[in-house]
Amino acid sequence: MSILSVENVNKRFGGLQALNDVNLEIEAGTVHAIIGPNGAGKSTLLNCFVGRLEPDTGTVTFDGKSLLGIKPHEINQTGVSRVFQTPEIFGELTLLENVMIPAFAKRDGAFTMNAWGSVAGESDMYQKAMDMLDDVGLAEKSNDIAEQLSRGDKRRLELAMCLVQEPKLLLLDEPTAGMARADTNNTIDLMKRIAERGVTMVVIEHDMHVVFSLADKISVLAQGTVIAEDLPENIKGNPKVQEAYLGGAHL
Amino acid sequence: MSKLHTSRRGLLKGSAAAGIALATPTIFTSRAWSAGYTNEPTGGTVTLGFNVPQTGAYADEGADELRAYELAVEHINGEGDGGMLNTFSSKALKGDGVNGKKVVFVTGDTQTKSDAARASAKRMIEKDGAIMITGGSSSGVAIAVQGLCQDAGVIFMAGLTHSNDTTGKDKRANGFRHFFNTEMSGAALGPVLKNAFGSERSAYHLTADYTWGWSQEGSIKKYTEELGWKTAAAVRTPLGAGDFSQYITPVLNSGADVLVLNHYGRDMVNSLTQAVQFGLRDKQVNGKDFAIVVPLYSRLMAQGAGENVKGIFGSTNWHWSLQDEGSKAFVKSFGTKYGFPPSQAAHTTYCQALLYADACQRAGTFMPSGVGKALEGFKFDGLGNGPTEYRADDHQCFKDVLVVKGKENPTSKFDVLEVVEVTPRAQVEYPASLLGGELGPYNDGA
Amino acid sequence: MDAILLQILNGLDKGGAYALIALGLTVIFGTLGVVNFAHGALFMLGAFCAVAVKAFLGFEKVTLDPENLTAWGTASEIRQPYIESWFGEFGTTLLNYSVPVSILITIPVMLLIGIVMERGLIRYFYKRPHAEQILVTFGLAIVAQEIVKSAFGANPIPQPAPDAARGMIDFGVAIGFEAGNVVYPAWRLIYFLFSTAIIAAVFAFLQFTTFGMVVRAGMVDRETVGLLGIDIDRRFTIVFGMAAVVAGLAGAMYTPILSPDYHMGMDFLVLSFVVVVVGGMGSLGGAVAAGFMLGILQSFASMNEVKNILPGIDQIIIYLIAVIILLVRPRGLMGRKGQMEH
Amino acid sequence: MKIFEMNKSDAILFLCFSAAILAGPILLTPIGAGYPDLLQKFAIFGIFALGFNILFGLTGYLSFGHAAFLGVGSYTAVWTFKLLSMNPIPAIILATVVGGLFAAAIGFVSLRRSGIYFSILTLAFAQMSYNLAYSVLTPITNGETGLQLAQSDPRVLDAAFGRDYGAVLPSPDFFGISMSGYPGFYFCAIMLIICFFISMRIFRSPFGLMLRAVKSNQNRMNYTGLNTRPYAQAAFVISGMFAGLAGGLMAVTDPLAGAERMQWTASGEIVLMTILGGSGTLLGPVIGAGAIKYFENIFSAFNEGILMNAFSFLPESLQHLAVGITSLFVGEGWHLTLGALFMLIVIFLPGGLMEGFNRIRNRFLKRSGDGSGGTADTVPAAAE
Repeated sequence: MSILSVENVNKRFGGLQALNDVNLEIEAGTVHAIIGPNGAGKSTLLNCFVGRLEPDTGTVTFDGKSLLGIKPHEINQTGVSRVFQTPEIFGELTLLENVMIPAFAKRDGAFTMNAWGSVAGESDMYQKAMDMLDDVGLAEKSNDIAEQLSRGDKRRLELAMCLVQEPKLLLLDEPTAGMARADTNNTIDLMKRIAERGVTMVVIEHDMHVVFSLADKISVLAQGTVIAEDLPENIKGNPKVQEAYLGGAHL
Repeated sequence: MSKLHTSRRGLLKGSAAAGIALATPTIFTSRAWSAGYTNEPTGGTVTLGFNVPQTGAYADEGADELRAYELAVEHINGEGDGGMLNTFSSKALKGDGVNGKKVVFVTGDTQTKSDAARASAKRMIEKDGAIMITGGSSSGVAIAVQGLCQDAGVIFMAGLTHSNDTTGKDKRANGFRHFFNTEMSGAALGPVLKNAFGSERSAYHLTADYTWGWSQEGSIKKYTEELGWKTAAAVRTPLGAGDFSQYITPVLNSGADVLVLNHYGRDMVNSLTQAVQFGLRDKQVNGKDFAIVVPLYSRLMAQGAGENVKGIFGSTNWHWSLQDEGSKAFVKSFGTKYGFPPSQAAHTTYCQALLYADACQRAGTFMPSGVGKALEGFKFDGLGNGPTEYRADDHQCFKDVLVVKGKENPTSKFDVLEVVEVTPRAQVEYPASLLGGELGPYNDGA
Repeated sequence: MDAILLQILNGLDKGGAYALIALGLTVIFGTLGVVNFAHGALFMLGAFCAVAVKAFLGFEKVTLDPENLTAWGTASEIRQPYIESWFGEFGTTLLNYSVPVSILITIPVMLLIGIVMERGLIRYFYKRPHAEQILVTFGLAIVAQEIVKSAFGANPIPQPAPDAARGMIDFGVAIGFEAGNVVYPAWRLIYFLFSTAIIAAVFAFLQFTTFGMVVRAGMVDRETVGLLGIDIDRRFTIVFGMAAVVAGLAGAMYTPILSPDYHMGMDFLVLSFVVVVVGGMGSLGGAVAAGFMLGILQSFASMNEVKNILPGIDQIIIYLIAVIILLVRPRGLMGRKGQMEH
Repeated sequence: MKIFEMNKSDAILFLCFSAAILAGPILLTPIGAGYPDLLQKFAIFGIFALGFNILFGLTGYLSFGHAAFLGVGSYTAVWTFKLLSMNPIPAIILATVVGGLFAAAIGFVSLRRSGIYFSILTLAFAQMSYNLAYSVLTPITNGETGLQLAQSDPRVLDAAFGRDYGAVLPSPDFFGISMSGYPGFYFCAIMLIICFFISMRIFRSPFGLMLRAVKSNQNRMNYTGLNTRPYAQAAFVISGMFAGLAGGLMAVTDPLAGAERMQWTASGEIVLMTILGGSGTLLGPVIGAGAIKYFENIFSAFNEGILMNAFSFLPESLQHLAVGITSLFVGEGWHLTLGALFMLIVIFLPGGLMEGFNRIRNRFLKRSGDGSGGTADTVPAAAE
């Protein structure tokens, strides 16, 4: 069953056709990778899923509901979480607070005037956040200020912030970019564990090692068009894909 | 430099008690709870509160007021040359303080804001034990502080405040004003304007858009229209507009031949400067010379407008070039101490301090109701304005009003105005009921 | 029609002052990312440069005349400016032209003030939160104000235009009006021309010089320009100095229109911020356009015909326009996305 | 975990705060501030600053128009006295409500923009309010003179309960206790303590956490399923209510409401108070408010006479020198001190006075701990 379906999506920026009639079906419970050369339109596509951009034409349907014309926070509340290319975290707050905020958002909705309660008194939220931090290996830093983390740790924190919401669909924009190899492997392990819980994931990634260790299915985007969509083992041999990359990638 | 050129020795003596008061736990000294009235002086001194603008647009005027107060305190305490005490018709004060107590003072900054002025006055009353508050350079502040003094049960001797409301709509029993008001300005200016410009005139008013401006505009309109003038237009301008060109250009082709600037302070300096810049002083309309009138003049502000005041008519409470004995004595003693002549603000505040001290002495008490009774209907002379009366009905002084004109050939930078006419008191008097308001009873406080 | 034309002239005049102050303010925003609450004070300091020049030129030789006594009994003083006794006629002329002459002094003095301010204080605040920039520059503005007050007093100081520029120019005749209908003070026309000349000079400088090019690039992306190995900091110091000069010149030349006092900077501060924001943060063209637009609208709103319909409109017009523009155009007339939004 | 310990330390903080406020008249007397009016101002501006801090300190939205809400609160309170009753309770309730409503309207429009654009919008609204209150709205505000009580006011509720004030001008009283002087201070002090408690609860609540998230990263908030606008709007309204209450209390202790209370300089003052004390900290804004009011009222009152007295221990020539220098900074020069103070604080203590206290405390704790401390970073935090 497909959980996210993208039909005939077009997006132009002035003279540039960023997305050209894109069609995509993401099956529930799978890891779907989107690859393609720089400027292929991968991030633009992702932005269309979360309300950051509105396609010119076409539909994006998640779990039977259209994602178009509604605000980013409403999209998130339907169960879509996103990890950004450069981590978007609450820099001035502690790690624990960073993870508790999405936990509250999941429980209390987009706006709740809970001005009289006490964060400290929310022991189940606290437990949930701590468990999540433990999951990503940041538990002992829970009282540190997020800004002071290394780039890799920030990424893990952002992942924890998304996962604590138990999303139905997790969008990841180059989750291992700029990471050391060991870190990358840790992240792959983590994502595998997430996948085992049945979370659907869409991953944009340049690192083919990551792609092939994780993806159940791969779509290749070039110049705004899906040029191939197949199982990982078949993608490598696809001549269109090879042409698109022109040997530029480590296939 | 606009700094106080005070003899520090004298000041040291003058406010020694205030210094001590600052260090004493005020919870024990701020109010004499057992006393019959607020801040009844119990020791050898009596504290007066001088509340003047020290920051903001009127800071120079405030500084001049403070100089006058210091001079008055010296004279009351028997130091210096005695100034107008020598010419004052009442001889109750002997130069040994008031009621046997030496006068000391505290100072504060009104910032020309009602809230700040009240806070400052409250400090003087609650903390420093001031028995009387005096000073100020605008009507809003005067009315605000007057209301406060009424509530607290101390006497308020208004400083420079020209609005009718101070002793009209908003008058209070505990408040007294020596300065004149817009009604008197209008009554005094009317005949002079008629003599100078004839009765076939059309006036265009630019009016500062707040209570004093409206009050001024109303009075001038009333008295000029009685003389046959027409009012072409009356335009309200925002306080502190800075550039008034957008209000002045419509005057050019309006057909009016008189421009009345109901502005004070910086507004007056700017609007007058700019009106002259637009050629209004030299203009001819309907075959007549265009005229500009500034109903309330102040020498300090006239200095700010420089050459632009030449030939411009207005009224003022007092001017240092007056040749009566009182004025001469005051100018001499002020000029000797500070090196330049006093402003009208300095004169009115000096008079107020003297009048208060004299009333206390005559009443034999500092109790507001007692002092007030001594001031009510009090007739005096020798303070520079000729025979004067503190009217009992509204606590307003009635005296001659000066109509002045910007001097064509000033001999010094202080010599910018010349007295055109001294309008006799009878001509500016009006019934107290005209302006409404209720004095109410005196409040002696605790 | 002539009334409207006159109001446009009034507006252009006012707008010239607004635009000159806003120009410097917006350049400082754009290049340094600093919210400079001391910019009004720079305008005021410029005005007092003119006051100081006049005071300096008019430095008087004081002789006592014991024949004539003052009212308080001391010998009266006869004052004659040294410059007149030394240079005679030329001295008188120089004194008469003190305001335009003061430009020569204002430029180096304001440049120095600007550079000292930037090197000594502002540069430590480039990356600090805007609130802290506001606090420190506001503090500086108060200090500058108080220093001026203690030197020159609180009263406005008359600062006449040269005699030659004191008259009116019959402006209307040239464009087909009857004589005497559209006359305008010469000095105000000079001020308008002066402000457009300065604006043109600033634009030309930024547009056609390498220095200007680097600064403009720095306004767009400071870090990249820094990475190119260009010493952007030194250039920004000079930019700050130039902004100070522009504000100072605006102040100095404005003194015949508005008698300067120590507090005048604060009055212009709020207004110039509104102008900058309406124009769009960091946009030079926007600041100039907004300055003239607000000046003209303010003049129109002050006309009796308008005030009769909407009483008090002239008191709020600037703010009302600011609100409307910001609601319609989120970043002002010509603002770029991301500038000063967080 | 640290986060759980806060309850206890908060309780201690709250009790200390309350005790310090209630003991204000005794504690502040040695520095010359122990008289009712200034104490009232401390409490009132403390409330104002606490409210402003909820908006600015937590969400980072810098409003330059908060004085408008203070002014509206004052006008509402005086009108309540005039029309309903001289009891302060209806006055402060209505002042709070109207302040909140006014803030809701202005916030609704202004919060459509952020950063400096938001600041200018709030400034514009406040300046419009001020200009109109000063001139055109004089029938409601009594313009420059300020709205005052009159003996002839209707006071419907008082009349209904048969209270007659006779020929004297009434003043606000709390069931017979006059609201001027020390009783007025204690009334304000209790309000301040209540507001401090509310502010503390908000700081520690999930709502407060969300507000801090608004300041930190609105983008992330949106993609986390949180709607930032209502949070900012709620903070804006709450701070407007605090401001309205403060304005109401100003009218309670001194029944006069003037337009200048709404001027941009007054809005600027509250910004300065908050930053000076330490924005985003619980206690800082109250301390900042106290510091500025202290300067305004005490430093401006020094004249040369007092200074001569203070330096009388010096030999005469030195005494004159000392007085000459000091007098530049006090009396008519008090603004200079204030300006210099702003600069010094922000240069050397970017976190405001609270940061100063914390540094002293940390240094002290370190010293007593291992004796090796004292390396606290006291140089100006250069940006590079």
